[in-house]
Amino acid sequence: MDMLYLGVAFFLLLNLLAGLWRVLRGPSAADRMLASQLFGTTAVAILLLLAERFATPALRDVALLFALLAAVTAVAFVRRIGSSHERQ
Amino acid sequence: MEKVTLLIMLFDLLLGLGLLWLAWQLLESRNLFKAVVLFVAFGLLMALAWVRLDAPDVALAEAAIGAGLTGALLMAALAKLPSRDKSEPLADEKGHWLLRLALLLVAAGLGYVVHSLPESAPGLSAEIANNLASSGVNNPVTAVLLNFRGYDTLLELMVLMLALLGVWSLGIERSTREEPVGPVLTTLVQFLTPLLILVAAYLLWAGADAPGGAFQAGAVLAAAMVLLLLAGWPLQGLLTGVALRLMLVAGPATFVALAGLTLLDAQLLAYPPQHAGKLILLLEVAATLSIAVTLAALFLGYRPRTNKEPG
Amino acid sequence: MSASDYLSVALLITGAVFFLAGTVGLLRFPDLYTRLHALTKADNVGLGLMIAGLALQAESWAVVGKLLLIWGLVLLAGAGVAHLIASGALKQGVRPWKK
Amino acid sequence: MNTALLYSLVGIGLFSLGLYALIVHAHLLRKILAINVMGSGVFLLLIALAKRTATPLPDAVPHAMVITGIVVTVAATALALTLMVRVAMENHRAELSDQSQE
Amino acid sequence: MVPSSEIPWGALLILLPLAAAILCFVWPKLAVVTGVVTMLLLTLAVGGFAWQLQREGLYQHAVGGWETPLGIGLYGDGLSLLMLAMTVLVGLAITLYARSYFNQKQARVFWPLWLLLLAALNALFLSADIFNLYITLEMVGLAAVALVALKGGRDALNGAMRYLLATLLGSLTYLLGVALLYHSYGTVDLVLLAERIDNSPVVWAALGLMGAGLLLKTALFPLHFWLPAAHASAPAPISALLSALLVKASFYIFLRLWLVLFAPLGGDVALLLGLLGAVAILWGSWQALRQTRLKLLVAYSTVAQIGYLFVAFPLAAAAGAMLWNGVSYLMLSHALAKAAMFLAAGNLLLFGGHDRIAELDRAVQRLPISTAAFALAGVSIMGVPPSGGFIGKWLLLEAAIEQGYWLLAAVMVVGGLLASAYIFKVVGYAFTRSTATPEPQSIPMGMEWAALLLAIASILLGFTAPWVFALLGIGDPFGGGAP
Repeated sequence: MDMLYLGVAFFLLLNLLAGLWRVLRGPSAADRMLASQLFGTTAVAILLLLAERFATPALRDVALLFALLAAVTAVAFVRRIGSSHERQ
Repeated sequence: MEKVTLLIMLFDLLLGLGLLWLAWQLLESRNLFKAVVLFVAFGLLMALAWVRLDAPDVALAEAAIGAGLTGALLMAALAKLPSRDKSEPLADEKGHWLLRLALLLVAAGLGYVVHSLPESAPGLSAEIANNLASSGVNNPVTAVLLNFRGYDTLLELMVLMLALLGVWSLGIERSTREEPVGPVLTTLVQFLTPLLILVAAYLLWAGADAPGGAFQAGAVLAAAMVLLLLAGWPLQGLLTGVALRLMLVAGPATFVALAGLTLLDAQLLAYPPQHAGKLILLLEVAATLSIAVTLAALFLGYRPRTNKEPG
Repeated sequence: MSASDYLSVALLITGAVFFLAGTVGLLRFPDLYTRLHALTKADNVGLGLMIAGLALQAESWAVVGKLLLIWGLVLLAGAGVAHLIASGALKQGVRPWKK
Repeated sequence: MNTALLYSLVGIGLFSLGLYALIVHAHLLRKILAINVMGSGVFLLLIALAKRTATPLPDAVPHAMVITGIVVTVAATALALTLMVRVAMENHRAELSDQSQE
Repeated sequence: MVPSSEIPWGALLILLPLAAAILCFVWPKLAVVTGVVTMLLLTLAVGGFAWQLQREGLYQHAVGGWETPLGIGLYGDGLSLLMLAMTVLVGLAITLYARSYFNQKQARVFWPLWLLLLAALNALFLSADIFNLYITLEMVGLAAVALVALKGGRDALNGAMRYLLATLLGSLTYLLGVALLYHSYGTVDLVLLAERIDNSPVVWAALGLMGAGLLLKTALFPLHFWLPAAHASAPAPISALLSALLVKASFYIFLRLWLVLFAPLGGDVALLLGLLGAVAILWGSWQALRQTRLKLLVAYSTVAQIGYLFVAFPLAAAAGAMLWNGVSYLMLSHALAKAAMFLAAGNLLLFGGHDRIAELDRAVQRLPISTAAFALAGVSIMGVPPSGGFIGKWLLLEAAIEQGYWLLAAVMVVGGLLASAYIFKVVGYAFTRSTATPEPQSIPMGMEWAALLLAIASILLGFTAPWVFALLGIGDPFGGGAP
């Protein structure tokens, strides 16, 4: 099981870094924001896997915070920036 | 067993390289909004790094501040910049090879220094373990923050207050035209806010024995307030004048009062061991409140007017 | 390994595949709205499967509860945020993709 | 290569990258981000080297220092961002201006 | 009644302004009263602290009852006392000045900031913990930034932003050095570090990083780029405290670290610092002479005077404690004189509505007290006897000549001549009638006397040297052993 937790966590990290391409590429601000939401979910999954593998329950609290707070940045984006300034 | 070690190492390597690459991309990106989004992602990876380094307390702080507040702060600031500023060419970098070389040498030198450190060093872990029992809490990080090095924390709360005073000294209230709040946002906020408050309380309470504590709780609570402000709740109208200022100073004032009281016993910030646990809890509750309100007020970016002041 | 272990393995791996699908969708789909669709589906289901797999291994019901809470949060916050981003983008004039 | 060394090298890398960007770029938001990246580098070094204890539990003192540092950094960042917005309003761009205007 | 020898003056020096800052933050109406009363109490506390030091020697206090390395140690000796006294003297004048200077709206931000800054400075001068020093540095830096920006205006905002970036960069670089030292010696306490330190690459790296960070904050040439804009664009009392106190705070930490940790390994580094100091003297003085605006002239003069402090480093190995006495004296007299100059310049600026040197227009008749303050302070800056500046510079010059550092000696002499030139330039214009005669503003008496009293104090320092040197010796800060 150890191997599996780590393997899946590693795979998810790769996944996350690949998703960065969308942030770099855009084209719209909404696209970038959306991609960063995916990172949040992926990070939650990685944290939960590591919590199980290293028997560190505190990591579930970190995951909980990510799940709760990802919305704050997104709401700040929607309310303050929108996607107006870089339509292509 | 071998394979597991290898996999962990690969994970660390990927995370480390990812951090460096992300830092480079965010610092060198033409588009400032992109830079901000990448910075939020950078904070996420930093939290994973703290986890890998067995620093769950730091990971919680990074998650609370990095994922919630910093992103919101940066976006709000970006929105206030003149529009032609948001995407513009980078500086001409042809002449910087000398600087690059110099920094490369500095980095290499520092790398060599770190490499030369002994592989194993206890730091102060033995001293902490020996004194943890009389500190009043079981979480060593909380013990350091609020007891062994509580004086640092006292001054650090003052740093927060200073930053807020700085913002208020600049402050002009700008009337921003905000779009009306839709039902989805209202529902989302109504759903998240009580949960955030609950989680903050949980982190505060857990901090004595497990990772968590005043900073993390304060940051989560601040995130709740920021969310409410973003959703158009007139918090800045509700909290003005003395009430607001009292909340802002609750933490520093409790700390200073406690410092004064302990000084009567001739030892600055020395808690009687039998009361240490309760005193630390008191300090943490007050500090959580102050940290939360200060961070939210920093996000607001100006001093809320009292009713008496003319517009 | 017990039967529940095998089930966990299957759930975790399937979950990972869904995450992969989400990333592929994010990178390959032609416009914001299809990407949004791919993403919300994939990461919610992917995370759900993983949480199911982890819940089977959990040492206590409290942990299961926390895991489910996290999943519920991601689902709800994710859906809300996706809606806000999409409606914001529509209002700002990001056009849906047409053939 | 062990974990502590790996992450402390990454920390040094982040510090240097941030320093480079801070010097080279004129836009204030980039400078502020650069300072934050530098800070992360310093914190990473502090925490990574705290892992070198013989026991599984790392040294908690640097952890407390970094939490303090993170709060100090977010406070300074908030102040810097507000100041940046004010400077941008005065200069009509978010860059420092050299000419003094009475 | 507690006997006064048992009153914990050291801790009070930190707690008192903190409590006062909180009080006037919550009730802005009490701000001015709180500020003035606190300043007087602080003066009393420094007196008490001096008396205590004299009776009992070294001040050491384990905060929280936790001995180092686990806890934080407060530490006070003659050098700390000198810095505290300097803060209080300049602080009194600035408090007197600020009472009339700020309007009501500015005052509600100024007083809490000022009191927090005082607390931070006192905490800094009493700390022997290099991480704790990092936090005090951040406090000092953020307070200063907020104060520079307090009055708004384009120059001030630009100056504040530049200062903020410089100060954050400086603190982070310093902190990286702290991290390296902690992880190789297992403590952040200066006394323990002094015992454990050896000649290793880590120490060199820490010297480089902490040194660079602190020198940036001290604005030693060529890291002075942020100083003139910030110091010249701030409101007058803020300019005064920036030049008088803040650059000294980071210099103080640098000096401490040097004495305790780095001096044994840094012969070449000392020479480098001396050379940078020499260039700073020439460059700063020359720039000051070229300025057409009074406050910029004074700011560049600070760049030059900082140079003198660093010229001492290569001389110290052979000259010993007496030379450091001279440097400390120079710090003190520069603090008083420069604060007086900035306050006087602020008065002239307020009076005429501008600070163009060529249009000072008979200031000597129309604003005699402030002009006299400027000229008297100038005497100390030039280093002419019997001023305080003379004592410090004479000790330096003597050491340079004795040890055959002719170049440094020559630079100091030239620096003195250039200083005379830029001071006389200002005084000369103050006697001249110029064409533009704007409607003068009246200057409150408190603001004029604040400047003059400081200037007189900087002259009187010329007569108190033996007494001050005796106090400085408490705890043997320059002995070369433990701090």
